[in-house]
Amino acid sequence: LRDNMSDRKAEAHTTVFKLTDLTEQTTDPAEWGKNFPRQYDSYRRTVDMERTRYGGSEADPGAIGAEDVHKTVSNIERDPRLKAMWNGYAFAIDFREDRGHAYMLHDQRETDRVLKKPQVGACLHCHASITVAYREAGIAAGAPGTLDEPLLSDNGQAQLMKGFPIISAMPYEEATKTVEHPVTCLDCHDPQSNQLRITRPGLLNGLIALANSTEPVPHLESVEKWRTGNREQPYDPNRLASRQELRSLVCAQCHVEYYCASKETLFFPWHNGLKVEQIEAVYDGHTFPDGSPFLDFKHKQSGAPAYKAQHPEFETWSQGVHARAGVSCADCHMPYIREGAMKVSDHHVRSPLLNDAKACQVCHRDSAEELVQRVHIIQDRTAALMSRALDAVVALINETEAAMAAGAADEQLAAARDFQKKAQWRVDFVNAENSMGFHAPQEAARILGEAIDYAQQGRLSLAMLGLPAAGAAKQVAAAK
Amino acid sequence: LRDNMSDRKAEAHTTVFKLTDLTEQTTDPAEWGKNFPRQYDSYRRTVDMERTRYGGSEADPGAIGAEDVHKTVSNIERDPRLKAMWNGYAFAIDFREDRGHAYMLHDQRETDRVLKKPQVGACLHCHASITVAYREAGIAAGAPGTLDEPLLSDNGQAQLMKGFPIISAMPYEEATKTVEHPVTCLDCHDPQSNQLRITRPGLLNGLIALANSTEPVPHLESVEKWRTGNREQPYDPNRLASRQELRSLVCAQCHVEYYCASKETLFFPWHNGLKVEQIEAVYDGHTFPDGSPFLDFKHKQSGAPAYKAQHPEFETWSQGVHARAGVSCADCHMPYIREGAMKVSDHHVRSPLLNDAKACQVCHRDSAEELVQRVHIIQDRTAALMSRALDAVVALINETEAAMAAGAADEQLAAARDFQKKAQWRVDFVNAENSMGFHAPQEAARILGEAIDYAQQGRLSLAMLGLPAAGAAKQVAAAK
Amino acid sequence: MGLLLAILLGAVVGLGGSTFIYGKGLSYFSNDPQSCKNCHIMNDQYDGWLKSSHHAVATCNDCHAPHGLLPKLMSKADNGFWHSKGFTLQDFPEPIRIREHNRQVLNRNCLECHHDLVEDVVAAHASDETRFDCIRCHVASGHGPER
Ligand code: HEC
Ligand code: HEC
Ligand code: HEC
Ligand code: HEC
Ligand code: HEC
Ligand code: HEC
Ligand code: HEC
Ligand code: HEC
Ligand code: HEC
Ligand code: HEC
Ligand code: HEC
Ligand code: HEC
Ligand code: HEC
Ligand code: HEC
Ligand SMILES: [Ca+2]
Ligand SMILES: [Ca+2]
Repeated sequence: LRDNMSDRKAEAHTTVFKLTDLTEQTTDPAEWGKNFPRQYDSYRRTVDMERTRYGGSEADPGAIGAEDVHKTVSNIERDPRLKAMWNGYAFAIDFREDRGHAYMLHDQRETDRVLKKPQVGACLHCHASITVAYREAGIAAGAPGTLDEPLLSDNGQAQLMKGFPIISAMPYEEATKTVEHPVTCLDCHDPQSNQLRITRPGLLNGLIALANSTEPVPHLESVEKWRTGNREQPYDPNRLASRQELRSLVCAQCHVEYYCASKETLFFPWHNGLKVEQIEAVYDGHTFPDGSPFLDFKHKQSGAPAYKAQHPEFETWSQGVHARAGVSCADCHMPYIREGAMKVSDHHVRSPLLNDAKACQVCHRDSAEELVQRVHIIQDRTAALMSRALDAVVALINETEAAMAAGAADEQLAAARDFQKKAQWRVDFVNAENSMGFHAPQEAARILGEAIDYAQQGRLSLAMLGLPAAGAAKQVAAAK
Repeated sequence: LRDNMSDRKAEAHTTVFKLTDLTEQTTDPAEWGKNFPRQYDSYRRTVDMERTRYGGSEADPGAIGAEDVHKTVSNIERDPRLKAMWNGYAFAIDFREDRGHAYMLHDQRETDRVLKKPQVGACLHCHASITVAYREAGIAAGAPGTLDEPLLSDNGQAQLMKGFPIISAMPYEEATKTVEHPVTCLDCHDPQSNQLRITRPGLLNGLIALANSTEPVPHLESVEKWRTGNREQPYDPNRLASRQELRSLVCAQCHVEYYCASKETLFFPWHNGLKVEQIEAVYDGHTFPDGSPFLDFKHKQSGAPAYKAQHPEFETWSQGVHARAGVSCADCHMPYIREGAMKVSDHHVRSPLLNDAKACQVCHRDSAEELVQRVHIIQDRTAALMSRALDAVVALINETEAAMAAGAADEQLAAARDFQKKAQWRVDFVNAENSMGFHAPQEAARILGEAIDYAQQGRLSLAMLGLPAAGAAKQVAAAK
Repeated sequence: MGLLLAILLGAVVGLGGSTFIYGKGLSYFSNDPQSCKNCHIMNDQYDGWLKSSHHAVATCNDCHAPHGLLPKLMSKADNGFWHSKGFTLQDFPEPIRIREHNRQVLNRNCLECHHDLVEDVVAAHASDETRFDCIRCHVASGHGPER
């Protein structure tokens, strides 16, 4: 047996053929593809579209966008309660099912959120291969060194961090001209060693804030370790994170809750930890540089201040048992696949259910049908609870509006509006998280339970006002 | 050393030494202990008391009961909201933390629920080794055959089923004289083959009802199989269940939701399935033999009809991922322990956390600390959500009472009372389930989310009444 | 050779004289899985191995013993000590768990056989192959789902 093995070993001792030299400026994935054809092939397949019960992606037959490419189905048309909840914010204009990485720049450029509202360059942090652009802007603004230096060198980092707020503050139309590709090899890999690396300022800053907090993060061992060691230098994943951590952190560059708009540079709100109420507390305590209290928008119908959650996949995964067990994003979304004589990471990043749950089966020795069933049970429960929560939030909004129509004063409505803010933040957090609860099933249900509680308490606070026209107001609401 | 080794080798071959003959009438576990000393030893250790964060058991230093044995701590004193929720029912008089099997008969005989309220013999179904008593009563009432025949023979079953309603209908004081031991070997084992078996009429009937329903039960394969086969004979676990199924079903003889009181013989409400709302639907549609609509009690403060849930461990486990993965109650609560060369089932049935999570480590490759942590995270989440739900239910009760005081008519209160029934049933279902959510974490959270929704809707329905004295009523409620 | 003898001797002493012989100690050094199964305590793993994907292609030692002769014997002497100590005193923690050192041995053995297949994925993180943990995902490969 052993002879046999060593024979085979002699037979095929292929390492990487370096056909082309990759540099810190090689944003074009086709160039990388010359050295790594297998990964490049699967990377390109992120253009595929196929739906699952709650995920994957689906073209909207009636919506044809730029370059004659179909848009995906609209989430706000499918569930008008979402539109009601975001009334007054750009998401009520256009919000669609997300799809593969190949589309990220295309979709951002053509969304009505960008076309119909002024947006800033910060949006590009997660929708383009942008490190070179950041560095160029940084150098132009006086950062030391040249573009040839490694991104992770001191000069490289200085350039990156200097350019980041500059590009972020530019109007979107201008900023988007500095980039060409959606996320590409350079954004996750070092061009020399090919090792995973973190290239995004948002995450680098976010992890510093998280590490400085006292919230336990057992799934991020290197953070825990840094906390008990010499804390002179701030936490840096590129120096400290293990390979296994990086297999999630590269995704956490983008799949996270963030604030980014004209009022302040992009940041990740992790100063208290990663749980929904810890993030809420950061926002509650935050003021914009101009001194005004932090908020995402004021609700058009009810006048409530509101926070909008966006794709907190990393935060949600952090609360689940998979994270605790050391299972990374890449384990499920980029599983190894066999390509001839080699095993490679599937760069066709997508729903694991579209791949017959193969990613799951190394750890779970169940049939694909059984695994999909388990996912569906979790997702169906989440969806039912979310629907309940949405009903309550929408009722609260309508009833606040009716109370306003009936002449209620702002002080009388303060409680209702505060409850709306809390409830809406929670239901939105689960809604924006794209696994329909799978990444942390019980946590998602807990959050929705709280959302329901707050929304109904808001309604109660209105009913207790005993407004003279409350009966009529109720009818207004019911008629909606 | 050498001796040791040959000992072990000999041991490995020992099977059972038959020291004494066990019959269908051997209720005394000490007799069984002669043949199975290891199992008997651990069985006797169920007298031990030790608490965990949410489970185990703890003596109440101030409450000394019969035979100078301390009672366990009172759940209704620890959380008076429970007392409020059950106002008007026996559980508001006395309800304590459960403890080991050794105490089951003792605790039932001395609870104030029995001492201060009239109860019936049906209670003994799950608190005593009672099959012999059932059979004797059956024979006396004309069932065929003798006590020597196997319980699972046709005659044995006829005797059992005939005697069961007779003893169940007897007053408790009388019925309890027919039994002597808490659950014992005979209740789970065949005295000849030692195989697991189901001896309880409640479960035999309950499984027939469940099998006749259309609810999928993937964790009970033999039920699924029976459904697609020849259905002439009703489902019978003693003929059809696999060994692994029996390792849970023996517990399902008792650790289930049931109805049992003077109005009707004990039954398990599984005609629609095992989920909380499926059981509720059975109760909603049920009428007592005397024609009155089914209910457990009428709430003393609010006048709402109410259902009381009791220990639905089996039903909850059925909704969890462990059940789907084929993990049985015995796997966690009676793990194999090595005794020399033998592996025996630990008959010291208790919280797995009291045994360093050893039961878990057979399947989970984590440290005991980590496993306990995972359990605590799940339980803490459940407890926080339950507290929220309890607050809402108690507020609803107080507000209904206040509305009554303010002169509200029954029709005006119908909605509030119905919401209370729904909410209370759900929060109670999770509360009565003894794992604080562990057996099915997301399901427990879902149920609590619904409980919150219904309770708050009930409060809303009251507030919308716009009662003249609503302000005063609110103060009454707040003062409580 | 002298070193080798010393190791063998160490193993014999470690295993404890006559126990070693009576317990079919010599077979401990063979590649026959039966020699592990001699201890009933290894029965679960043996049964699991029978059902595993590797049953036909790898024996206990292929996975659990270092693949050089000398390290192999040294490791066996060390493990032999622990095993017979555990077996004799019956004081080992259950369920039995692989120790960190042996886990690394195991991981290296996976790589030895499967080097060609996994070369690329391992290389992606420089030379730090001990951090490339095959068993994290393929825990069932040695002993099937049951372990
Ligand atoms: C244990 C496996 C597992 C892990 C670990 C995991 N995911 Fe997922 N993820 C899933 C499943 C299953 C879905 C649901 C797919 C569906 O509904 O089709 C999903 C859904 C998603 C989606 C939406 C996909 C779609 O088709 O629309 C995104 C985005 C996502 N995950 C990102 C992440 C990120 C980022 C991480 C790490 C922070 C992560 N996931 C960790 C299994 C996992
Ligand atoms: C540079 C930012 C960025 C990084 C890094 C990133 N993503 Fe994404 N990801 C996106 C964006 C943006 C989209 C949505 C694209 C669209 O809808 O046009 C997306 C979409 C997805 C989807 C949805 C696919 C579908 O069919 O709906 C999955 C799954 C996903 N990402 C997982 C991951 C995982 C896993 C990683 C890390 C290995 C990762 N992403 C890294 C930005 C990023
Ligand atoms: C911190 C990273 C990040 C930032 C900053 C970011 N996005 Fe995204 N964006 C994502 C990820 C991840 C997805 C895929 C997951 C999802 O759709 O929820 C996504 C999806 C999208 C999509 C496709 C789905 C949809 O929402 O219709 C659009 C369009 C989009 N983003 C536009 C924008 C715009 C406009 C901005 C700036 C206001 C922005 N993004 C800023 C990470 C980001
Ligand atoms: C969104 C992040 C991301 C992007 C973009 C990305 N990769 Fe990867 N890549 C990964 C992850 C995660 C791994 C696994 C690395 C590990 O386990 O150390 C990986 C591994 C690799 C490996 C090592 C062998 C293997 O398959 O595991 C190669 C080579 C590679 N990628 C090439 C590429 C190329 C070429 C591109 C662009 C076409 C690319 N990657 C884009 C995340 C990414
Ligand atoms: C690298 C290993 C690994 C991968 C890959 C993996 N899991 Fe898991 N999974 C685990 C571990 C570990 C647990 C925690 C329980 C345990 O220790 O077995 C778990 C738990 C679960 C649970 C129960 C916990 C919960 O959150 O409800 C489900 C369901 C599940 N996994 C489904 C999946 C699915 C579906 C996939 C693929 C999309 C997947 N897993 C991929 C290791 C993995
Ligand atoms: C996967 C492991 C597992 C399975 C399977 C399981 N349980 Fe449990 N059970 C637990 C844990 C963990 C607790 C919480 C113990 C604690 O809080 O100390 C618990 C708690 C309990 C309790 C309360 C114990 C106490 O100390 O008060 C009872 C009763 C119980 N389970 C019965 C059952 C029954 C009956 C079944 C099968 C229908 C079952 N369990 C299945 C793990 C399990
Ligand atoms: C004949 C009825 C009956 C059967 C069969 C039965 N139980 Fe119990 N069990 C009880 C009763 C009654 C109690 C509470 C005793 C008390 O508090 O006095 C109890 C208590 C327990 C406790 C709580 C112990 C503690 O320390 O709080 C656990 C755990 C438990 N049972 C698990 C099981 C498991 C697992 C099985 C099956 C292997 C099983 N039981 C079979 C009736 C039964
Ligand atoms: C279907 C089985 C079953 C029936 C019938 C049953 N019990 Fe129990 N009982 C249990 C189980 C299982 C426990 C342990 C779990 C728990 O306490 O929730 C228990 C616990 C108890 C306890 C200890 C904890 C406490 O509640 O204070 C008392 C006392 C008790 N039962 C009294 C009664 C009385 C009185 C009746 C009849 C009205 C009765 N039981 C009927 C199964 C049953
Ligand atoms: C509450 C149910 C219950 C009671 C009561 C009970 N057992 Fe068991 N017993 C079990 C279960 C479950 C098993 C595991 C059987 C299997 O896996 O097939 C078992 C297994 C056994 C075995 C087989 C060897 C082993 O340890 O797995 C023996 C012998 C045994 N029990 C003896 C007894 C004796 C003696 C008593 C009374 C002192 C008793 N049992 C009381 C549930 C019970
Ligand atoms: C006989 C095997 C077995 C035993 C014993 C067992 N588990 Fe599990 N556990 C599983 C399986 C299988 C899953 C489902 C995920 C998977 O496939 O790995 C799981 C999932 C889990 C999960 C995640 C799912 C959830 O419900 O949140 C936790 C936490 C967990 N187990 C803890 C425990 C604890 C604690 C114990 C002991 C009290 C225990 N398990 C005993 C096999 C087992
Ligand atoms: C294909 C490789 C392979 C073969 C062949 C193999 N094992 Fe293992 N063994 C493993 C793996 C993988 C583990 C689990 C290690 C872990 O989880 O960290 C393991 C673990 C063990 C353990 C420790 C128990 C545990 O779960 O940690 C023992 C004991 C063991 N093996 C004995 C044997 C015996 C005896 C044989 C021959 C009958 C054998 N092994 C054959 C791969 C193998
Ligand atoms: C003398 C009896 C005996 C023999 C022969 C035996 N084992 Fe063990 N083995 C044990 C005992 C006892 C333990 C538990 C010791 C401990 O955990 O400290 C054990 C533990 C192990 C472990 C896990 C603990 C560790 O040290 O990593 C592995 C792996 C293992 N054995 C493999 C093997 C292999 C491979 C063979 C055959 C080459 C073998 N054993 C032969 C008795 C034996
Ligand atoms: C003595 C050589 C040898 C050792 C050591 C070995 N393997 Fe294998 N393995 C093989 C052979 C031969 C096959 C089957 C033929 C093939 O496809 O290469 C195989 C097949 C596999 C497979 C595919 C079948 C399956 O189980 O899904 C996996 C995965 C695998 N090995 C993982 C491992 C891991 C992990 C280890 C270490 C714990 C390991 N192997 C140790 C020789 C070995
Ligand atoms: C993150 C999880 C993960 C890790 C770590 C991992 N593998 Fe795998 N491995 C997989 C998956 C998933 C497959 C299935 C690929 C497929 O079906 O296309 C696989 C397949 C294999 C196969 C079978 C290929 C075939 O189809 O014949 C072998 C052999 C193998 N792995 C060996 C290893 C070895 C050796 C290591 C450590 C160097 C390792 N694996 C580490 C996930 C992993
Ligand atoms: Ca999608
Ligand atoms: Ca208890």
